Amino acid sequence: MMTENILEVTDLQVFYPVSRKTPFEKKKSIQVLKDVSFAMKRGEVLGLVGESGSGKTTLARSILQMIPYEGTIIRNTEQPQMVFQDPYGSLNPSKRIAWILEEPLRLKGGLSKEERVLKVKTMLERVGLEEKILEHYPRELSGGQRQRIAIAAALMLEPELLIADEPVSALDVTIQAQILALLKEIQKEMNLSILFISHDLRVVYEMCDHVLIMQQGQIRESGDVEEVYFHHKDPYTGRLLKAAGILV
Amino acid sequence: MRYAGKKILTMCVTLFAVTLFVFLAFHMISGDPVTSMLGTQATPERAEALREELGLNDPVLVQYGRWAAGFLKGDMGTSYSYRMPVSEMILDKLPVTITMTLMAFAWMILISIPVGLYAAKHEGGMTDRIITVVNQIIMAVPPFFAGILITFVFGMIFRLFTPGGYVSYQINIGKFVGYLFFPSLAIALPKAAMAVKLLRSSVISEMKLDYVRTAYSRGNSKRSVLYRHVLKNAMIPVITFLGMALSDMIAGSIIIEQVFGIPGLGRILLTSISNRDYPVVMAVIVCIAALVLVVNMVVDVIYGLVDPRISVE
Amino acid sequence: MNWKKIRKNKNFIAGSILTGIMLFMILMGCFYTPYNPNTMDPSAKFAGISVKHLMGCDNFGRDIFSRVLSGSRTTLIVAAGTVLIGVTFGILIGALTGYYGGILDEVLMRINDAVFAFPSILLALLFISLLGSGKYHVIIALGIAFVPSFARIVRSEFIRNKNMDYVKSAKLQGAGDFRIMFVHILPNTMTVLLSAIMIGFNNAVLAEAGMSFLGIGVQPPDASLGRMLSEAQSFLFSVPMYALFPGLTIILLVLGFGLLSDGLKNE
Amino acid sequence: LGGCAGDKEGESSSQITIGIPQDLEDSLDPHKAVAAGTKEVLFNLFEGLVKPTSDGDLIPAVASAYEESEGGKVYTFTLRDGVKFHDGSLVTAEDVKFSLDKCADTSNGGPLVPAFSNIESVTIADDHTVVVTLQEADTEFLAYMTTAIIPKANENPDTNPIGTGPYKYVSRSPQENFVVERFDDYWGEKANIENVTFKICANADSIVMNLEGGSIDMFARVTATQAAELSDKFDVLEGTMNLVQALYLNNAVAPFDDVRVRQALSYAVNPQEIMDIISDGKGTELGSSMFPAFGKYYMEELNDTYQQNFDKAKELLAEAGYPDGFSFTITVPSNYQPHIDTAQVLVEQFANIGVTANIQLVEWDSWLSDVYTDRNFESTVVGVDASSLTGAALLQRFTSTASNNFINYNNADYDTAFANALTSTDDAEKTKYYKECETILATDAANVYIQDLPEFVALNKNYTGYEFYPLYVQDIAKLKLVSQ
Amino acid sequence: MSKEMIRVTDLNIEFFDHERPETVVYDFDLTLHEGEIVGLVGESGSGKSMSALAIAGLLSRKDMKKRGEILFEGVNLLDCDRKTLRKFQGNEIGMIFQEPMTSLNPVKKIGWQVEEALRLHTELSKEERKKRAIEMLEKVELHNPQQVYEQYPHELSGGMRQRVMIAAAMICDPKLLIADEPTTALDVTIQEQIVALLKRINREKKTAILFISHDLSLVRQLCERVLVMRRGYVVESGPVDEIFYHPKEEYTKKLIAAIPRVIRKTEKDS
Ligand SMILES: Nc1ncnc2c1ncn2[C@@H]1O[C@H](COP(=O)(O)OP(=O)(O)OP(=O)(O)O)[C@@H](O)[C@H]1O
Ligand SMILES: Nc1ncnc2c1ncn2[C@@H]1O[C@H](COP(=O)(O)OP(=O)(O)OP(=O)(O)O)[C@@H](O)[C@H]1O
Ligand SMILES: [Mg+2]
Ligand SMILES: [Mg+2]
Repeated sequence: MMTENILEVTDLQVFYPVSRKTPFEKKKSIQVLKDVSFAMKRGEVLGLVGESGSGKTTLARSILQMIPYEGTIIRNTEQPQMVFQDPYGSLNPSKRIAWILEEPLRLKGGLSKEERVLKVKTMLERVGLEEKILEHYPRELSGGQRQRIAIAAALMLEPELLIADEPVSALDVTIQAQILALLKEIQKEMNLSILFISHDLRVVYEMCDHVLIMQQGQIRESGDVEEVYFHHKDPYTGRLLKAAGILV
Repeated sequence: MRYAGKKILTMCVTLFAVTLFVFLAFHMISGDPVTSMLGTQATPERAEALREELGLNDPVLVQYGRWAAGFLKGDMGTSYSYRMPVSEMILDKLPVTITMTLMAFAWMILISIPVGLYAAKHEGGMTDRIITVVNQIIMAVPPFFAGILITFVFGMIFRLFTPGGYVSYQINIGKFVGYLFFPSLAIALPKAAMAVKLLRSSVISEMKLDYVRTAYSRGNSKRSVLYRHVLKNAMIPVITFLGMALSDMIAGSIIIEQVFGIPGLGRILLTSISNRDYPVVMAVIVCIAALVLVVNMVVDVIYGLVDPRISVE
Repeated sequence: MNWKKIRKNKNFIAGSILTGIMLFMILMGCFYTPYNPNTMDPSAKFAGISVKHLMGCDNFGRDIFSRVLSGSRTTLIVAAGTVLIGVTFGILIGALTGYYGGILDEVLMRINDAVFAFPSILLALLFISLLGSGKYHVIIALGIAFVPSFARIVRSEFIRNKNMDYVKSAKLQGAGDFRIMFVHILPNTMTVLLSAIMIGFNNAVLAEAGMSFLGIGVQPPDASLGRMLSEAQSFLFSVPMYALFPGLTIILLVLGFGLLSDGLKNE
Repeated sequence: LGGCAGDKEGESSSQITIGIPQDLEDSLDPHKAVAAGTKEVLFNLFEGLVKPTSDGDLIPAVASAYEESEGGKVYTFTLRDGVKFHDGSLVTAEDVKFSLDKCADTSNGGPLVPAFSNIESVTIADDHTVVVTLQEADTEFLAYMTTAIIPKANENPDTNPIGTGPYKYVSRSPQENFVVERFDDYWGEKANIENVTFKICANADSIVMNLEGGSIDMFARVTATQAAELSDKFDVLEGTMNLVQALYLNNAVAPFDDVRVRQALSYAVNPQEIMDIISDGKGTELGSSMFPAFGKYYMEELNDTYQQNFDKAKELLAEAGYPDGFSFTITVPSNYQPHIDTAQVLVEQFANIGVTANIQLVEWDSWLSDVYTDRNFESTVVGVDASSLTGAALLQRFTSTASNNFINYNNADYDTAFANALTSTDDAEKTKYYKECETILATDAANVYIQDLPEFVALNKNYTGYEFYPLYVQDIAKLKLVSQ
Repeated sequence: MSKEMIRVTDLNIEFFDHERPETVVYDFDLTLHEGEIVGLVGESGSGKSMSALAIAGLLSRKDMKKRGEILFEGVNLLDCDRKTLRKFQGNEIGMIFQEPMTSLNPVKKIGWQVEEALRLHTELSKEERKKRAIEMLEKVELHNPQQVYEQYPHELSGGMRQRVMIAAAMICDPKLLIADEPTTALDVTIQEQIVALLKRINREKKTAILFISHDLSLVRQLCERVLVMRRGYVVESGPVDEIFYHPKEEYTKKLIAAIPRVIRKTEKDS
């Protein structure tokens, strides 16, 4: 049971419409993902690395059924969560942080107000934020603070599958380390599966068991982190590793 | 093109539905055309004869079919009460309503955009506070009370126009437009006030967004940030309102027509409803509905053009 | 909210004071008016402002102050009822169509357009013919006529918001469509909606007055502010006060609500 | 900005703008037009063989002379020479016969003029003589010969009115205006003012503004309050409306089928107080279905039949089985403020005897169909006018079989008296019978009679020459500029 | 040493929009010379962005208070008139923002936004501007600049938007470039190229750069000096190598220690 695949993606294709000048023009579209297939085991941390614009976010969004796609995606879990690349946009501008963090618990139900507040405070502490932030609106936070709120909100529900789109990019290294540790801890604790999108190869190495290397909407290479990092087959992977100073 | 075709088709379907509803409504409300045509002189025999002559004894749907068939052939029928071709009446009044609406719309734009932007630009300042308070009050003034006040102040005290001195556009276009100056203002004022409020708050909330900071960082003046960056974004929620206000003015100018004694479509509609003169009512409603639908369609298109994130479908 | 903040919120304070006064007057009007609002006193015809008649008397010698008190109540009920119906269904339709889009949107919006083009007077007449006359039927008829404008506003705001990431994240957290619509998105449309409600309230007051010339709505001798206002038009020259007081009352009523809602909005 | 009143003075031709409260939403065919508002305007365009004067007499018009014979059974009319229609053609005997026949035609369910059902034949004796023969003698029949003479050749009488009156039709624009100009080939004394525009002032509340602002020069039927508001730029002429305003009771429904209840209501009402409140005491109190313009039939003494007396009223109510009063509905057409105002005062007065009246406003059209046609009502406040200068015009409707007896009045004595009046050829006898009818209506309290409403005509001081008629008409031809 | 370009003394930033006023930056001091690259690192929420915004003259909200002095070429940006400030902004001072997602105007085309500074500060013709803009987009490694020029922000990925921001900030060759976490959203290869680009313009145009980042290794690659911020205070500053090898503050030490390194797990284990 434990090794069952939590996610299976086969032959995924995604197209985006191209904007038109007038409503009377013909529709056009461009293909962003081409024949993407992979599987993810329960409890694994899968890294997704790739150049900017290669379609990582698009892949994440199609897994969560937010955009139309072709191909099959099988999700063996109830409620996957996502940390959005743009944390600001994913926080409701008219609500205070306290409300935003409590919302998932309210939705799940079964907890009293006090229990919820307690949980929120605990989580806030775990992501290294002070309590006074609860009273703020999202626009009053720094980039890193927003990102941590987004992570906290996603973890609030103790999901089985977490898709994290650049979750630590805006964090300074100490907090980054703290958050990564938190993710690891929770991952272990709850056998959480994480699709970890990042461009930071070192962070991916720290975090992930397996890794997918993406370029221009296609998966160039995949496999065990060790394997890919030190015995890569694709030249693109090589370039990435070199740039990151991992390979000399 | 297919998009436009589809829109027009749905528009026609809507129009069809509206006319059918109106037709049915007429058969449910008390009083029939014959009553008002014969007045107190009606005897049951004469009423019956007239009913037969007008075809009012046929089933409702047959009557509707007859009306619709005629309409499609371009024949709007003859007014029961005026005994004149409906098309003539409509053509006579349509320009009045359209001119007045367009003038009111122009007023609304001319007042609301500069004032709204000004208030937003000077948010919290003395002028802004004055504008906001005045605006709140104007919004609270019922349009028809505004009409009375305008008549009283500009018509009776300052003698800037003659109340009731409406001149038909067929006689003198200049005077016609001149007369509509104040009525259109009366229609526009409360709506303009609301547009100011909307625009102001929309601009203010946009001004807090990050892209505004970016615009400043490039050396834009507050003015150019407002006009070149924020305005378009801030207009998005306002556009819907403006479109609606326009439709509202077309459909709802009756009260102001009444106060200022302007013979427009609204008045024709009102009396025709009272007279159960449904060839006229149907025609006016088709006109108003068509105008409203066109406005809605234009708003949708503009909306899509202004906000690239929304695809037009 | 705490006291310190409320004290700084001028809109809220002014709004609540104004609304409070108006509501108190209306409430008082239910139990006590200086005169019976319908009793005529030929000797007091067009009486001016005095200690006996705070706002003077009308053409029947009825005390205007008493009539304003009882008329405000009627007006408040009609206007509030109308706006309530309009807003409730407007939000419902606007939210559904804006959020789901597609065929539902197409159909509901077309119905919406149709209702909009349908003259509200005819609608009211229809209701009166079907249900019989009375204030409550007018509320229903006007309310329905008010739905489209609210629906349009809400719809466009929903379209704007529904593609934002915060909505998607709420969806992931398991919020149902209705919760997303009404708890997550709706507050973000409040700015626009509140202004519309205010104008709607005003229009409702007027529409009720407008209905009176067809003889539906409030029946004389009962008073309503809109009706008093339109009657007063004939006496604008000799007794401008007669138009002024109901007009002023409408303005203060609407202004109070407007300020209050503004105050609530930015807490 | 907007058109100024001053602009008109530059023009050489004389002109006047007259405000009218409602549009001519009607056929312009004088025979088919039904609305009083249409008829009063068309009065200036059309004439019959005879026409009424402001004194209530009939004088020859299209006919130059007439002769009544066989006790009112045969009427012979000699046509006037050289009377022209507005289109320039001469009036022929053919046209006269056509006009009369058209009104007597029953093929469309009843004649256009109900009294014409009495006509046996209309014959052309020669080019200048038309003979009308009746089935039964009617000495009042001449009054119906005011029926307009129209040209046979006109194909669109509904929209293109052609008559022989002092003014001819120019144009109309719905809800805007109705324009006529002087007919220069008029046979009689020509009108003074060349161009006349009837302007529709649908908003009764802005009439004072329109007058003061100069957009209209005259408005007939301003209210007392409006009259009081006018500046001294205007003359306010006072007359009466020539109608019977009453609380009309449906005599067929309970409790109004009980004469004591009707009388009780009459005792509760004080017409003078109503007039004081709604029109500063102006107006003429009425006690029955007859107004003073009918000099010889009018009975002022009937006004005193019921002096306001609440005790008596309560007593009567108790006798009728309503010691605690009852409640009923007054249906009032919403388009005429004086009736609404009257109803409001009535409500207050009835409250004194423990009767609760509720006002229910209805549209004119609903009133016509529900109250007038279907007789589905309890009571209503309206004014009933006379379509011609005959006693029958007011009294016939209360005969039990009359089709327009909307109050369902049913009294055998009344029917007899009325029949006698109709057939009597002697004027004195006729008057006696009509008075008997009036008295029956009053003592029977068929309706709660109130008043003949005052009529105030506001006329700019630049004009003069306005005359009141005992009928519901506006005679524009007599108006003239003061400078003329 | 070369000419002094900007001097910030005793900058304090305080917010008033909550119950208690919050000071988010205390006594910030910074001097930047022509052609110098200075790094600003620190904890998230420590006030880096706020200081940067203040330096770029972009903090003007009424509910906040600023004290101190920011001298740019002899002009105090904190109290000079707006017109002078505007002349600098976009032209002499360029700014790259941290949040590429929201920092672009959603309803304007990329091209329009990139060339805006040119429109405001130069007399270039439309065609020339477009040429420059496309050149710039190319320089920041966008593959299809012609197409991107015509697109709207929501059609780009996060990284692409970030590069658009960079292109827009550098289009006028500013003398001072403030880069608030310019490479966070970029993958390493692009990151490398951007860093190279920054280095090149610094070399060629003598552009001074204030480089805000939390990536200490990047800072080390690029900067000569570095400031470390924590909770609104500059806790440490000095030449990069010194800070890197001889950190004095506990926090700095932690920062350095936390840099993720790829130490093969096999090695780790051993
Ligand atoms: N409007 C505001 N009201 C109150 N506090 C605010 C407001 N805006 C920002 N802050 C606070 O100012 C502090 C500094 O924010 P700043 O954006 O400068 O951080 P930063 O160093 O850039 O962090 P990051 O690396 O996460 O972007 C934060 O603690 C933030 O909560
Ligand atoms: N709404 C859209 N319309 C059109 N094109 C789009 C849209 N969204 C994304 N794209 C395009 O799809 C491609 C992939 O975008 P995506 O956001 O998935 O990239 P990414 O891998 O997440 O990049 P990054 O690391 O920079 O965030 C890009 O070329 C982008 O321009
Ligand atoms: Mg991405
Ligand atoms: Mg920051």
